[in-house]
Amino acid sequence: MERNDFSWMIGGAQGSGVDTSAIIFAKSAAQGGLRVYGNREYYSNIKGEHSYFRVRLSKDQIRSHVDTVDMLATFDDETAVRHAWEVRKDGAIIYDPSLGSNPIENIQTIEANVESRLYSKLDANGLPHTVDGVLEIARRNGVHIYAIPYLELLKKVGEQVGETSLSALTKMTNVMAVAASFALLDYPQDEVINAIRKQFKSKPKAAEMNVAMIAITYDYVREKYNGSFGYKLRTIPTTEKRILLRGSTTIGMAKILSGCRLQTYYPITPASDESEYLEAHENIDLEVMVDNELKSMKGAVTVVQTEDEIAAVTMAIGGALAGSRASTSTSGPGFSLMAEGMGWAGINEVPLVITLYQRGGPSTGLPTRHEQGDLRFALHTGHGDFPRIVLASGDLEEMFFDVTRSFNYAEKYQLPVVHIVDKAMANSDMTYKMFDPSLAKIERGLLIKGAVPGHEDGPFDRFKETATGVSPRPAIGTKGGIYWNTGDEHDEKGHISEDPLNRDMMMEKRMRKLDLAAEEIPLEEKVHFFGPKDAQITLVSWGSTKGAILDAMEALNAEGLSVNFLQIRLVQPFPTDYVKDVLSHAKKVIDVEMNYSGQLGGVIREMTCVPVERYIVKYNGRPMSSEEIYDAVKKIADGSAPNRIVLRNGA
Amino acid sequence: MERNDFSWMIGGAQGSGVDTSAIIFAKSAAQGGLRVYGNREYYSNIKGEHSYFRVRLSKDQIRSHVDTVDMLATFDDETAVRHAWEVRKDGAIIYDPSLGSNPIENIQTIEANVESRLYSKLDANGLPHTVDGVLEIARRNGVHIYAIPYLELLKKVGEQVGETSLSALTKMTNVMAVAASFALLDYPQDEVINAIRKQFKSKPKAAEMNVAMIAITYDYVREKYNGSFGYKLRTIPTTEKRILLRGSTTIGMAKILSGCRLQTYYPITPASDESEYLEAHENIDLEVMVDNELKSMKGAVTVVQTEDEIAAVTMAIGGALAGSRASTSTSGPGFSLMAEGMGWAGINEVPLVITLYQRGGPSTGLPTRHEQGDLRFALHTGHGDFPRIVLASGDLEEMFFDVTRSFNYAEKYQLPVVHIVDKAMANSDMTYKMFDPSLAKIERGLLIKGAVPGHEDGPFDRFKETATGVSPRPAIGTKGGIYWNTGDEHDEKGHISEDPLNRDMMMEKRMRKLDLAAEEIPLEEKVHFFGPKDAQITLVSWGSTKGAILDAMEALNAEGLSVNFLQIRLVQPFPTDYVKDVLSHAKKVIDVEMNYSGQLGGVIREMTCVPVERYIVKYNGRPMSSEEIYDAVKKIADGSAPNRIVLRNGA
Amino acid sequence: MALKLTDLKSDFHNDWCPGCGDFGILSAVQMALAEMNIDPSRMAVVSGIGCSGKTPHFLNTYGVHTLHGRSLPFATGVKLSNPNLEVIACGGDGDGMGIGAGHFVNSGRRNVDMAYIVYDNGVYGLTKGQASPTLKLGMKTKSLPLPNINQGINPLMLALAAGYTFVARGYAYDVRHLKDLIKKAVQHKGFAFLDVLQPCPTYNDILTKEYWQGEGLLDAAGRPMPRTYKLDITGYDGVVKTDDVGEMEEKIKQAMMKSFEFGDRTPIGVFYQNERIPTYEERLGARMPTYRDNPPGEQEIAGQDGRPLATVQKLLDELRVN
Amino acid sequence: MALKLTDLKSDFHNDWCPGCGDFGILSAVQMALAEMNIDPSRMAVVSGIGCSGKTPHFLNTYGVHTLHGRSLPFATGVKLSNPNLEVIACGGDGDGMGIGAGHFVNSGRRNVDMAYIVYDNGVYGLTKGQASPTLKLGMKTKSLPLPNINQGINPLMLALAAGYTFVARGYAYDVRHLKDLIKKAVQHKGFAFLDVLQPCPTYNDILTKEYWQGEGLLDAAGRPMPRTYKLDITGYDGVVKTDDVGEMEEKIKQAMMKSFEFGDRTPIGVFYQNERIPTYEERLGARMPTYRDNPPGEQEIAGQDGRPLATVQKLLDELRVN
Ligand SMILES: Cc1ncc(C[n+]2csc(CCOP(=O)(O)OP(=O)(O)O)c2C)c(N)n1
Ligand SMILES: Cc1ncc(C[n+]2csc(CCOP(=O)(O)OP(=O)(O)O)c2C)c(N)n1
Ligand code: SF4
Ligand code: SF4
Ligand SMILES: [Mg+2]
Ligand SMILES: [Mg+2]
Repeated sequence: MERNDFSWMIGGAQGSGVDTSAIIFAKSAAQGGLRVYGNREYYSNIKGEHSYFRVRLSKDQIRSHVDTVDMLATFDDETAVRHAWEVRKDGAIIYDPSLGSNPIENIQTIEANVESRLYSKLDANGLPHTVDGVLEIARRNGVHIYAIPYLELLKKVGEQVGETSLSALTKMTNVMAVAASFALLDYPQDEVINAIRKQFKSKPKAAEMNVAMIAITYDYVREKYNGSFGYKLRTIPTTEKRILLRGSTTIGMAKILSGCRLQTYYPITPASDESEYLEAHENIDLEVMVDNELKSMKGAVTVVQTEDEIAAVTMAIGGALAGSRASTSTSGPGFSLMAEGMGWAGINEVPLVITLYQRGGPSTGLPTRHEQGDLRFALHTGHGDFPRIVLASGDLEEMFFDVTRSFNYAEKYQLPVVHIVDKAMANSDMTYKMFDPSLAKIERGLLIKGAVPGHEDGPFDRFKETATGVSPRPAIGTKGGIYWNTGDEHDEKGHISEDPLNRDMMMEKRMRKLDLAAEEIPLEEKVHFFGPKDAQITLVSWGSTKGAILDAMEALNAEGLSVNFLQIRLVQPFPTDYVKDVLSHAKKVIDVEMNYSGQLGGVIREMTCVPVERYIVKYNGRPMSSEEIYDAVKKIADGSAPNRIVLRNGA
Repeated sequence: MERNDFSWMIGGAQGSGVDTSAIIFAKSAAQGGLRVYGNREYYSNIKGEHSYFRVRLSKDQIRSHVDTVDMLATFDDETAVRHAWEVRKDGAIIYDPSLGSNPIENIQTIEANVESRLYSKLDANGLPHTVDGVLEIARRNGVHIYAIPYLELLKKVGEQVGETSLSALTKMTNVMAVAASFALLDYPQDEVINAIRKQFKSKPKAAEMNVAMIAITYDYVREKYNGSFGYKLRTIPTTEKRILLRGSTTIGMAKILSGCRLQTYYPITPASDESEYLEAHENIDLEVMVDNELKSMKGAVTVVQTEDEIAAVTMAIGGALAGSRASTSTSGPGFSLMAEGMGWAGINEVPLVITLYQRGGPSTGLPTRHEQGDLRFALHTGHGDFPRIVLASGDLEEMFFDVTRSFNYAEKYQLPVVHIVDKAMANSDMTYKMFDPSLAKIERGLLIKGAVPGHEDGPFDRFKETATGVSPRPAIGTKGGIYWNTGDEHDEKGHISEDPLNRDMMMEKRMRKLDLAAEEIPLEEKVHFFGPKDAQITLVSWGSTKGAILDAMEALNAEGLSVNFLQIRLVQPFPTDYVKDVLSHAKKVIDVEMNYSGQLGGVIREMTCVPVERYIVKYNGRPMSSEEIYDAVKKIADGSAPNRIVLRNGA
Repeated sequence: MALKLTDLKSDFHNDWCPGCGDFGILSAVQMALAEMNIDPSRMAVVSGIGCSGKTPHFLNTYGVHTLHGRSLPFATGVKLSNPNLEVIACGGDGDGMGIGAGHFVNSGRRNVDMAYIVYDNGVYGLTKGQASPTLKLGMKTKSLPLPNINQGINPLMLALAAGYTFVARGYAYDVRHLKDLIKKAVQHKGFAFLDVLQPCPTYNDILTKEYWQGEGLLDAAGRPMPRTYKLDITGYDGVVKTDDVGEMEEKIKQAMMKSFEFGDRTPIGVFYQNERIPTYEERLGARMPTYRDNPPGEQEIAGQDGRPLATVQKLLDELRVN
Repeated sequence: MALKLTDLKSDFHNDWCPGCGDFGILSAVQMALAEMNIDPSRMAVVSGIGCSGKTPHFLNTYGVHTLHGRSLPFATGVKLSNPNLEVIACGGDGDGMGIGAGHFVNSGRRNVDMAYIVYDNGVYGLTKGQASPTLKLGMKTKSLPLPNINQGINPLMLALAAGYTFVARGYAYDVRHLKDLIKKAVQHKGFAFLDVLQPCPTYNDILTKEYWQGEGLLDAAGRPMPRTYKLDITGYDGVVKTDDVGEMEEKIKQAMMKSFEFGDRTPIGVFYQNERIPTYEERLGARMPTYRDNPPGEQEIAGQDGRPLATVQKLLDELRVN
């Protein structure tokens, strides 16, 4: 696969600043007008285990990572031995020469099976079980190896700025790896300095030390490796205002915008970042029209850390009953605990938004790794039949605007909405054109607050049968709106009823709302279709595979293998007619999913009876790269592969 | 629909002995060689709300109730006004004449909407809003109305046996309704007396009083209504040993037989009856071969009432790890709370049996009513992909023998098994030929107890990759078997591992076991096929609809409309090839289900892509009658009905 | 306009067993609410599942009959969404201290300004009489095939350990006294826990009305001596009056010791009360100045045509890279 | 053959943060188990989820790393299935008293013969330092953006209220003392609860090792005075010695009062112990004579060819109608 872009990786022990340095790298590039896509991999651990961050840059739109690394920046031994294999011919590895002779067996955090795989490769090449041994293989594969004597250079910085504390100096090691990378790429030093200054806005001393460090690193690299690395990185002037958005920030911000005023949560990776963002931004800015004038005011989002996810979901429901837009965010194990609460929201027609951050399952699974394995569960959470909406976002922009949609659906159709996102999106960063928040429109449906117009005292028919199934809904506290909620089947006032006729009426009323939703929700919110109408291959998928698929699709189409892509966003109510139409006319359908069983494929078969027979799946916890998809599609297209391809890339 | 059998109903306030009297009725008939099918309907209430019991009798095999009542035995006003409408022309109503003038509005337990429906019928007939008014309509419809002056007769009994306490006497009212019924049917008085004596084995005084009551009732009826009721009930001599089995007893007994030694539960209707049965029979009889001789010994089933269903499922898992056959029984809300635990059992390959008694959902729903609405949830409980087996029984005999199968599957394939039954089965009674428990065979798979043969000290590869996916499993406490469990992805020893290659191996190992199960489980355990191979109509269904479908099918075939029936028992792994073969060759497929959305239909479409387009569904909380199915099939067959028929019978 | 008792009664049919202690509690609740004259439409009664769980249906206020064991988080959600409402949670002992024990403990930590009434009958009524967490070890009610195999919990002690700022016990058939306790619990600033001894004549034949009213416990004159006595009459004072931590600890200790008394002399009344501890709403208010006056449930979130009132432009600007 | 410390160590890589108090607890567990010389294959260590939850992987015994908050019911299942095994449950404070609080309370009622060690660090370690249920109101650890909004639970008091028959506290860095406590807990007949003060240097910068060892609390000579002191040294005796209910209540009261002490003088040691209360297994044994000798997990259930050993013919015969 040809690449017109650049892929950089940095790694190190959890807690050693990998994330910060990658963000500085990404921002420096983005500042210069490059498009950025970054994502992070880490263990379920606090300190010490290996984590790494990939940043991909391009002048064009990119939306995913690639497996091949153009430049690997390391400052510890583990990163070098783990990732050297991923660097392409003509690529580069930056490393600390003082670690070269480190024996691999001394690296505690490498699993036994990974270690033995390394040894057999080294043995096959007759090389020692050391960092140098691994780098030697890379060198033989045509990779440039750049030694950066971090400590030496840092001491120089220390001399220059008058800092003698070694620990203060070594804190800069990771950013030095960034500086060395940019220096090798001949990227304007000013952009890096700029990014550093912004990053350390509140710590001017650290900023200045880093600035000095950058200069020294650039000098060293220029002197020692002058121009030896083939790839040059140039800024690209642009007038487009851009943001570098992180997945875990996205939804929190959108919830503020969308009017979410009660968020409950129980800590869980990777969902809780969102709640913590909300907590940190609990006092919010409002622009309210007073006497025809926009006035700035303050409001607040109440965020409650609960004792468990059962409390989180039921507390959010309570909040919704009392008139708040309320939601909770969680991941697999927490979501499993919410099954009963969701059913209660279903039978009581409560607008509830659950943001589900999928991660590797089942059970605790791979808590910090990626998977899209909860679709079927989200469609069928809880016993019995009740209506729900399941919406899946495919990238950060969709995530942002889908939040408003989720709350709107929840209130218009008075039901629980599961907004599905995933670890890959939560832990990725991407440049976007500045969002226009005014595109978000709030629709609260038949909510009544304050007082029921024209209603006398006495109970209110909250669950009144209507043609659409939706009935006016007073918030608790509304004058004239007294009614009851119960998890039991109930009559129009909400009182328990076991009468069979009432039961039928209520079941039908509730389920009917899904027909309404299916009818009202515009097609653009249900599906996205990309690529040529007639194509040799039709890819169908959902969620965060979108980016990698689009990137692969572009490459395939550019090569003449015509591919299109149907992204399913609304999984319940399912856009049956449209999907059936597209897929039954498609030449070759391939379902692409980040789970073992091809869950969406099953849903499509169930809803359309189109026999989806080809699958590209992945379940090793690492997101799909566009290269993997590209390769797999090609193999299926030319018939050289079975109908089910399992992708296995990723470290 | 022609009937060659007899349908009897008794009703009364919860707590007034409806159940006991119905059982006496059923046993009296069964003793005389009649086949019996009985089922009970009741409110989610302890005392006072209306409940009723239907008993159907026949000389032939019957497996379900019919809607039409041949004889309604009442001893309160509510039963008369609620059920008089269900009695067929030429049928009978027994009532207490002293209640005839009772105004309906005085009956507190009748819901407002039921009351207004009654009024409009009475008004249309120009009748008063009283019991008499309702009975008058019945009379006009050709129903025989038999007044039984309960109190008067009871006082006579009192005089005869020397009992003056009125409350002691009125305790017999319900059984007197039974006696009156049998007297009208001219059924041998001795059979009734016999049944009474057995019922009151431990209360000889009550028995004698009841015997006296029976004689007096028989005399009164003979004198007053001599031969006026057309239907006579005769005993049918049989040499077949028969039992009258109750659903809630069935599984408990089968668990004892199947070696279940730890049962955990949290009280819930209708599941907890089973656990209470087990508790009452905790000390069990064993027959152990000692020195080639069968010796009688004692064993025990430990039953633990837990603090909630999360504890129930996780405690059962703990028990299974330590070598017990362990299970938990629950219903919808409890099952919803077990989602997380089930995933843990899945990833740790723990043999766990969950007995799921479905009831009306969603949420608390209709807690004492029937539904089969949990199929989809049982197939997808818990986040992520993990293997499970889902087995659904169709009648009490299947329930009994499926218990052993469930434990065998759980241990052979080392995974959670959801054994699905439902309220209709739990609360039904049916005569069967005496079961042969020696048909049950226990298979424990690769369980190691005591010591790992030939294994030295040191950790054991509990999750060793194997061709089948199943690995030897030491119970905790086994010498040489030390290993770890974790909900995280793990290596062969059970230690946490985030390595992608290990992950793939483990996912594939686990999921592969389903292929093995699909291969090994005989077809007879997966499906049942009834009726002619080629038929105009193929019914497909699962669970307790079986009885009503078979009864309807027999009637339809007798009339010349050829119908066959595919009962799906094993829903996961799904018998795809067989079902696809049958359904794709069927002329007209109708999916029959006790839930709103036709859940099995969806599964069939998903697995086979056969477009199941016709549905007979019901979700009003009352089980399907064979008549309803009969009628609906006929309508679909002659094209006079839409593709989806909703059944709505039942009070 | 003062509320009448009938204003608080819904016309939903009550199907508790004849003689059930729940009737006493319901009356006391109705009387208390009427006397406090709280607008029924500004009030929510939130219950769990059980016989007791049906309570909201019998009251003419917003009623939320939730899930088994979950009344507290539901109620907390309602209250935090709109702290201007009066919220009362209620439910059974199984509901509250069995399946709901986790919420019971953790709600104590929060101190949301609500009241929680537990109908303590020693059994799981609605599922036909299994032992509840308050039933003592070895007790065999008529509904149990075997004596209770678990130790019983002391709800008052548990509440004190969990941090409730009002801990009291009432008796279902002493309706007037109970009514006063309910008023105190509702008016208490903070989370108030009220355990009510509730005879279940259908399943619990040990802790019956007769038992509490002194059956078999006769004074010299042969008259039955009630087994409950009122704390305040004995001069007991459970109220914390200063911010002194020492005083608080003293009062907690005193209440704990009192809570050991059970059986022939069972205290009813307020065991402990402390309004010196800020409520959760006050703590939220300290962080979010607009919380009280413009709470989540009452905030306007959209203007004309659905335009969001919240602006996130500043937050987006923070993410700008060029 | 006596066990060596190394016999109890697994070779699974330990990834706790440098300086984590968990290391102290792990060492103490290993030392205690080695000294008690329990066959590792007749032992199970059952944990919840959290940093602490990884413990079983580091021990060479059967290890069950369960779900967040569920260690107790899992452990109970193992133990009741085979009461001849030694079962130890362990986990974090969030695990045990947050999401697991319901099991915590109800396990106290059961009194199964196990030990439960809580790693009490005031934070949710593995999810990056959110406040745990034991963190006190208003504390702001470095991991928190705002001071803790909830009151902290007193684990010892909660355990006493729940009915634990052994209640103790240890300190992670006093490994020898902790080891002795663990031995006592394991050897206790009944359910033993052991709360361990566990510094989390990564997230909790308040209750640190330095804090417990007396930082800023100097004696006259300017030496730091440790903030923990050993109960037994003071002559405190928490052991119930008779079947007298009065003695039991006295000891519970004494322990509760002791449990108020926290901060500058924090007692460690055994607060309460009562072996007079029958264990759950004893209660089961009283009902089922074969329970102990032939427990669920060890019962044979099938003979040759899978023939069930249990016979239900008598039960079926009861259902005969003709
Ligand atoms: C999750 C769940 N499990 C079990 C039940 C069944 N259930 C209904 S009421 C009840 C117990 C009621 O006991 P308690 O809370 O003491 O209330 P009471 O009936 O005594 O007032 C149970 C277990 C349920 N509704 N939901
Ligand atoms: C149901 C569920 N919710 C949330 C989580 C995420 N989670 C993992 S560890 C943890 C908290 C750990 O805190 P604690 O129990 O105190 O243990 P520590 O890490 O401090 O030892 C949480 C919330 C989970 N694994 N499962
Ligand atoms: S079962 Fe007990 S608690 Fe329930 S209504 Fe009847 S008497 Fe009351
Ligand atoms: S986060 Fe805290 S508790 Fe967890 S390993 Fe690190 S120091 Fe220990
Ligand atoms: Mg109760
Ligand atoms: Mg902790």
